[in-house]
Amino acid sequence: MKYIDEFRDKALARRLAETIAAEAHPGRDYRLMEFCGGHTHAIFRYGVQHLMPPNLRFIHGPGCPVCVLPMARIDHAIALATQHDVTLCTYGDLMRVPASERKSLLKAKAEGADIRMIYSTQDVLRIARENPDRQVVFFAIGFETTTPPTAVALKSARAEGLTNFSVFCNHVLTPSALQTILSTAGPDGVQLDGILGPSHVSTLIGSRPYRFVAEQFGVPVVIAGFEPLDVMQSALMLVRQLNEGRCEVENQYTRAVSEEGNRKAQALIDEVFRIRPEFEWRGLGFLPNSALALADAYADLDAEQRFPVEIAPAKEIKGCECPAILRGVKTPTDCKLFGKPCTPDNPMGSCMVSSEGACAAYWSYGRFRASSAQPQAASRL
Amino acid sequence: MKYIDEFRDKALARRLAETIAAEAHPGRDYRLMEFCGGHTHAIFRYGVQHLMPPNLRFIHGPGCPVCVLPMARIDHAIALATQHDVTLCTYGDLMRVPASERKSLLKAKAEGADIRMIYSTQDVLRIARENPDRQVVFFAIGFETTTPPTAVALKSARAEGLTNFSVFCNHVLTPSALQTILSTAGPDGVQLDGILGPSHVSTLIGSRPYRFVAEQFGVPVVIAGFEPLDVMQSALMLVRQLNEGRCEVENQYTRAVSEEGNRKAQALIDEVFRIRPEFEWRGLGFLPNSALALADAYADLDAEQRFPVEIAPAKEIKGCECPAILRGVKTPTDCKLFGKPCTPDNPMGSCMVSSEGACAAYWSYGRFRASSAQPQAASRL
Amino acid sequence: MTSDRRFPVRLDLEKGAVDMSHGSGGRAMAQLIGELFQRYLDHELLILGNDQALFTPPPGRMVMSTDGHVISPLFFPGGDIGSLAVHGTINDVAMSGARPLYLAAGFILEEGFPLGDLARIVASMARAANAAGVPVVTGDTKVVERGKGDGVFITTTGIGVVPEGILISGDRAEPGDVILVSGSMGDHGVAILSKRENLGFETEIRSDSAALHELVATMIAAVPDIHCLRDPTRGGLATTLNELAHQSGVGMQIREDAIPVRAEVAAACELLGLDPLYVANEGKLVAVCPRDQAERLVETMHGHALGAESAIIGEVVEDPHRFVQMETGFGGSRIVDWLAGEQLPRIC
Amino acid sequence: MTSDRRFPVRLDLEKGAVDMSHGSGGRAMAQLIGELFQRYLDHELLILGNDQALFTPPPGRMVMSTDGHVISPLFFPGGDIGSLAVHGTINDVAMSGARPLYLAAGFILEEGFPLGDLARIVASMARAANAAGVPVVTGDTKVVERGKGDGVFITTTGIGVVPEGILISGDRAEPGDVILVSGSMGDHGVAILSKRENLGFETEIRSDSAALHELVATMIAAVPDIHCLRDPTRGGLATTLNELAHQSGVGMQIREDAIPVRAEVAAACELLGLDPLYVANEGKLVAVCPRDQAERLVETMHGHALGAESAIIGEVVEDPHRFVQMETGFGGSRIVDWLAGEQLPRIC
Amino acid sequence: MCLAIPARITSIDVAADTAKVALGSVGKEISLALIEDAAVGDYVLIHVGYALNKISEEEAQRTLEMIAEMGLLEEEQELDPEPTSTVAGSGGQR
Amino acid sequence: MCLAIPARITSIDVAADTAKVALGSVGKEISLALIEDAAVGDYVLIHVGYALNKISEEEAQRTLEMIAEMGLLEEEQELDPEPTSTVAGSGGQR
Ligand code: SF4
Ligand code: SF4
Ligand SMILES: [Mg+2]
Ligand SMILES: [Mg+2]
Ligand SMILES: [Mg+2]
Ligand SMILES: [Mg+2]
Ligand SMILES: [Mg+2]
Ligand SMILES: [Mg+2]
Ligand SMILES: [Mg+2]
Ligand SMILES: [Mg+2]
Ligand SMILES: [Mg+2]
Ligand SMILES: [Mg+2]
Repeated sequence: MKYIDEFRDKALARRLAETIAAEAHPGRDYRLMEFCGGHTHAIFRYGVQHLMPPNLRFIHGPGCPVCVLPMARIDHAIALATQHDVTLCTYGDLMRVPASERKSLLKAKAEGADIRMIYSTQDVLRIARENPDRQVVFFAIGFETTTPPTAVALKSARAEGLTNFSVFCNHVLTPSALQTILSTAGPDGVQLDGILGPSHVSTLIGSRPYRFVAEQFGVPVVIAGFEPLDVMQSALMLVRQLNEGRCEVENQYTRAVSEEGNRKAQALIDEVFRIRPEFEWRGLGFLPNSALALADAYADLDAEQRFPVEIAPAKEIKGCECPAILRGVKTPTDCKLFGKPCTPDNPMGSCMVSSEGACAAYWSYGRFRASSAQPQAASRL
Repeated sequence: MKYIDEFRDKALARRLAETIAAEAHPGRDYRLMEFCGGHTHAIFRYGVQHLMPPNLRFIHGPGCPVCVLPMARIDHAIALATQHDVTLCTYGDLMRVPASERKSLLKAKAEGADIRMIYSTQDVLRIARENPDRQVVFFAIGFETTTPPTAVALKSARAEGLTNFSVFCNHVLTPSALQTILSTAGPDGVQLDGILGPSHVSTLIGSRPYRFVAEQFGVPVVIAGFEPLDVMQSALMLVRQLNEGRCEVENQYTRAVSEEGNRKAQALIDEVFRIRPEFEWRGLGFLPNSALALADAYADLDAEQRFPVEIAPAKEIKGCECPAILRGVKTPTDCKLFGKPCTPDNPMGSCMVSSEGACAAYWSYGRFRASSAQPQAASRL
Repeated sequence: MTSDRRFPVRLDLEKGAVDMSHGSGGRAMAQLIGELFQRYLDHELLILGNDQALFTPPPGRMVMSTDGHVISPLFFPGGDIGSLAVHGTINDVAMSGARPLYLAAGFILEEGFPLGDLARIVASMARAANAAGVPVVTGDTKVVERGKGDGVFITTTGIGVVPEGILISGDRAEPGDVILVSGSMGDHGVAILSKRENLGFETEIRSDSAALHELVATMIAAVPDIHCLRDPTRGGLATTLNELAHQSGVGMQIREDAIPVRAEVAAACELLGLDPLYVANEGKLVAVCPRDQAERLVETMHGHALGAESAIIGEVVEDPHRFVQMETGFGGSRIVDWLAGEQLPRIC
Repeated sequence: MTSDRRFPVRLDLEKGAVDMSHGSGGRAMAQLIGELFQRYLDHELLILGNDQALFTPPPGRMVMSTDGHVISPLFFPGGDIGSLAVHGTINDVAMSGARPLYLAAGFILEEGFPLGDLARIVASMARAANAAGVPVVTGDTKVVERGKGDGVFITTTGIGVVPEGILISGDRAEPGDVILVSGSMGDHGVAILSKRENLGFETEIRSDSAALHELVATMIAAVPDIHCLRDPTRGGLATTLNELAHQSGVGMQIREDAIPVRAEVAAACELLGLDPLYVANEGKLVAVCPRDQAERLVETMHGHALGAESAIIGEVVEDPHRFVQMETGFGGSRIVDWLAGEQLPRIC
Repeated sequence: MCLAIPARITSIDVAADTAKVALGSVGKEISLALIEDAAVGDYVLIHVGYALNKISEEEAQRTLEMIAEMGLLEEEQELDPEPTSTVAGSGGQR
Repeated sequence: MCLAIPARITSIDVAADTAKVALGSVGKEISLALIEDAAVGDYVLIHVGYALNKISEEEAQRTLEMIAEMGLLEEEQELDPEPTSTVAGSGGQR
């Protein structure tokens, strides 16, 4: 697969690893936060961390839209499906995210709610067209990457005059989260030396919005692709910035990210959405200007307005450290629930659900490192 | 079971049979029409015919509400269920009655129509209450016996303000059918010497309405219960009337039938229904004043008005002799389709469906008499 | 069941429900098998966790039989789908004269089905299998989306060994043979109907669901030359007799008076317009044997709890039409045909 | 099939549909069996019409296995539910090293299902069974109301005989043993996903559905001391390896580079965010054998059409955690865990 | 037509206008909306879940006696056969 | 976050604003509503059924070369390492 296989080359990886090991100064730490869950996933799936020298550590950031969705929003979605008997459509990623009372969309579906997994907003429109006597609600989540497809669906629904389609909007904005992370960094917050910047978010918003990171907070940024060689090259670029005392926004992912991003998609977002004054992020709290709601011209397609629900305050799981993990100040093994009872089969927090969640990645791919008995190597094969 | 077992006594039957054989004059025919399918069923199920002398023959009448329902009404009911996506409720007896194009309610259900078998009109009300967002239509059939329960349901629905309940009314009136049979009797129609009058219909309407049969047409009537001894006793009563030259309306079924019938139920029918100017009966054609529709005060609960349908003219099966059988002028074995291809598993006409239908009764219980090879008797046991 | 480190949180048998992950093949399914199925069905072959069971049967002829169980309601007076799935297949195996050895069980679960109900069903299955001495040694679990199943379907398959010298088959009925039933007809079907919401009648009748293999073993010990055995399940006695008549190319002549039917069953059938001869049984058998063995056979059957009400109900006759005919209790005579369509309650 | 006087009107295989009467036990069911099932599944034991099949197996150890098949769509590139139901159970029998002898088939049909589609499925089943030389000798048919099933479910049960000296079981993997697969991973699951309406991608990939018993026979002839065999179906290779590791109390170490995965499968998985190691196979097996037999085994497998792409993918190691670990193609190392939840397409 | 079965009223719910009836040992709840003056112990004809009518014990007895008499061949008979009622006669109940 | 895959456009339906793309031999229909000037042969990033962006062949090549260079340990290197682009620089496309 072009643009994929080349960036997973084992020989290049080994050599990049050697360079990084050679260039990283043994006397200092390189604490690099990968903002995106996509990077987290790549780091674990390909075993990137253990190709790094011990003083270069990846810190997992809040860039997984599933992980940062607060429990109250899942509760809200379940209430939509059960209190209004709508057809609730959502991406597969959300099905197992824990809601209050050990509920989830999967369990609500098992109990009879009409919840459908879709792959594209086009599917939601199709379902709405095929079921004119049912109200179809799209449970929209995602960062800037996933927002434009929702905008397209809203515009199509308006153009077609679909009266049974609406959107429960949970789109969030990357820069706001970055801002929060950085403004709480320091002795009491996360300690970081550099940031791997978002990959596909940046294809949409471009590289420019990250300037404040370098300029305001003095933290170097490298916008990094999601393939493992992209991650390694970006890490090396950060090592070099740090070694050289530079603090810039560099773009490793030039094959897809430009300075200005995708203007057409940006215009679409501006047309269909408005910025919410504030929105809750799991772990980060209520952040100002950090999420989108439907623009006034589309307010009639807003499921939150069309279907008022009654929900009790969300009941967070006691002991779940997702908030601290999402801020980068704790790691999954700091959580007493990790592995017992919290596992991907019985997730207690959102970080254990998404394959981009730090806890899930840690459990599925990295758990053996935490186990005392390291099995013998497979070198004989 | 009290009032049942006593009337199925084998010893009494044998002695009654001997009396009938003794009293029936060998020189003449006793052609007795049992109006009701209930009698037909009893005659076949208990083997009454072969306890009779050869010159006493039962002629099966049109008194099976399933059998006389014209195909167009089944087509109409299927159209209600498929063109308006209503929940159509009906008694189990109707499920397999052939409609046009080899359809039936059972097949329409298999193809996805929401058709439910109910046991009582109370079930229909319950379904309507439990499914407020679905329109629930009761496909009502039956003679005077089955009509009052429909009336009760209509009154309850009105009192409760159930807006999703309506009735597709097919209730028919016994005297009208009797009138038609008798007015076409004679050389070109059915030849009959006496009539076994309806059993449970008469519990409702009483014995009085049959006077015209004796007075106008000179045919003796005995209102007869449905147990086999009832049938035999009534046959003997008719033999005696005929032998004595009497022509009266006698009541054998005095334990349940009075002269005036059930006045409360009659009043209910008067309140809720009106007489249709004419209605089609399978085999008998369009008969004036022969059926009921909803009274004007209940017109809003009339499914025929609430859900207009488009249906093609009914396509009767070529060769099916149900019409002639229902008029009493042919017997099932006169039909070329009997047994091949028409069987209870693949009924071509309504008389092959209901266990009260002459063809079904003949097939299920009497077929072996038509077969050449009579198996040896079981007397050795 | 010891605590398994793979499953840090136990299945919630009180409030939990089946979801799609229980059929995924992954850890959730392994947990369902470990904490629910194997908890009750604890035969070592099943616990071993292979996809098949290995055993050494006695040498000789074997039989295999399979039956899907799709009953509604799942719990009924006298049993549930679990015990029924055990009895139903043991009986089909036993109707060849075989001694049943092992059962396989395939579950198809509907998303949302309560785990507690599933546990009750599997526990009942285990009790029935233990009581019969025929263990469930291998199984399978699938989960279908809500609206694509009906709670639980259980397909069981049984194997058994036929004693030497026994040859029982539906095609062996001969004119002159005698027809017996092992007890009253229609109990199971009426018990089920009594629990259908809209029929809602009350009766003491319980399903006769029972494993008949021990009765059969007693019968063939006494009368090795039994010609046919069959359990009159769906379609009832009438349909089973027609099947045998068809297979053997013979007619049958039975007497209504001789057929045991409980008063409650007769009453319920009157109420619903059903004929008890067409109502299902799950713990009864029909036997056909040579005339000169019939008395001995019925006496043997009377000696067994499950055959205490056994009766001779008729005989096999020659008939090219293969009709089953009956002398009615009223003294008339009629055909007892195959069940046509479904046996539905009727109003006329 | 000769014309049967019981059924004056033939089943309409063009326009007809299953209705409730086809499951009644009565004449309509007898007709469905006679004119559809027995038309294709024409083994004498099935045609005989008993509720069980009678046969004389060779003496020795036997295995029994059962599997419910609930696939959607029913027809897919490379097979259908009918052929799958034959292959799936033959394979579970064969994974013990057994020679499969006979199959039983239990059908659960949804009211309204087209008879023509049912005939296609049964015909395909018959072809698969004939090709494999493993006949369906007994069966059962149930009909459930519309909305309580999903077209057709087929539960098949197989029995087989294990050759002397063979002992293959999931608990026999030992540290030092070598792990093999018989071909590319994920073909079946991707072929199924490609037909799901809303995923709608186009691929040439066909299900690998196939009966593996002949490959197994060849393998055990060459290497009688195979320790484990298992077909990596639901949950894929990853879950199967975890099952074996758990059963045997060992760890496993595999190499991603060594695992055969077709380019199209890899591409489809990238597109949907799936991992091919968790995607189902229906014509592949995993084998575990002693190190000194591994080369001989893989060469033998290469000589069989269904094993032409066989590969050694890793080895069994000691590990109290029973982890399956993998050296990634990128040079890193990670756990390959049990499948958690369902394998769902994802966007992130 | 019109399957209807005699059953005995075992209890009455006046408010709901329903009754429990027994047919042998089988119980069922039915509606009394179509009849009046029903009392526990009465036998009623049940049709599609409704009581249609009460059954007269005396008339049933009379009918059975009549049948028994009729079954005696003429030479055995002592009484003249007589119809159980005629429309013009005094038979019939309620 | 945001699983997105590079795929090649094999055909375009201008009226529907959709394209068929190929990822190896796997084909899929996607929406072009979010991009402009797409042409057959272009590689686009696919996310939830939409093309997000075009992929620059030259930039990809440059990145790979850079990685290869970076992988040469300092003593092997001939060129000075250089970031592939900076925001201030001339890198980036579209
Ligand atoms: S291990 Fe589970 S409970 Fe602990 S932080 Fe992670 S998701 Fe939350
Ligand atoms: S046998 Fe069939 S076709 Fe002929 S009259 Fe009777 S119902 Fe009609
Ligand atoms: Mg069976
Ligand atoms: Mg059975
Ligand atoms: Mg299985
Ligand atoms: Mg259901
Ligand atoms: Mg059986
Ligand atoms: Mg299996
Ligand atoms: Mg299998
Ligand atoms: Mg069966
Ligand atoms: Mg369905
Ligand atoms: Mg298997």
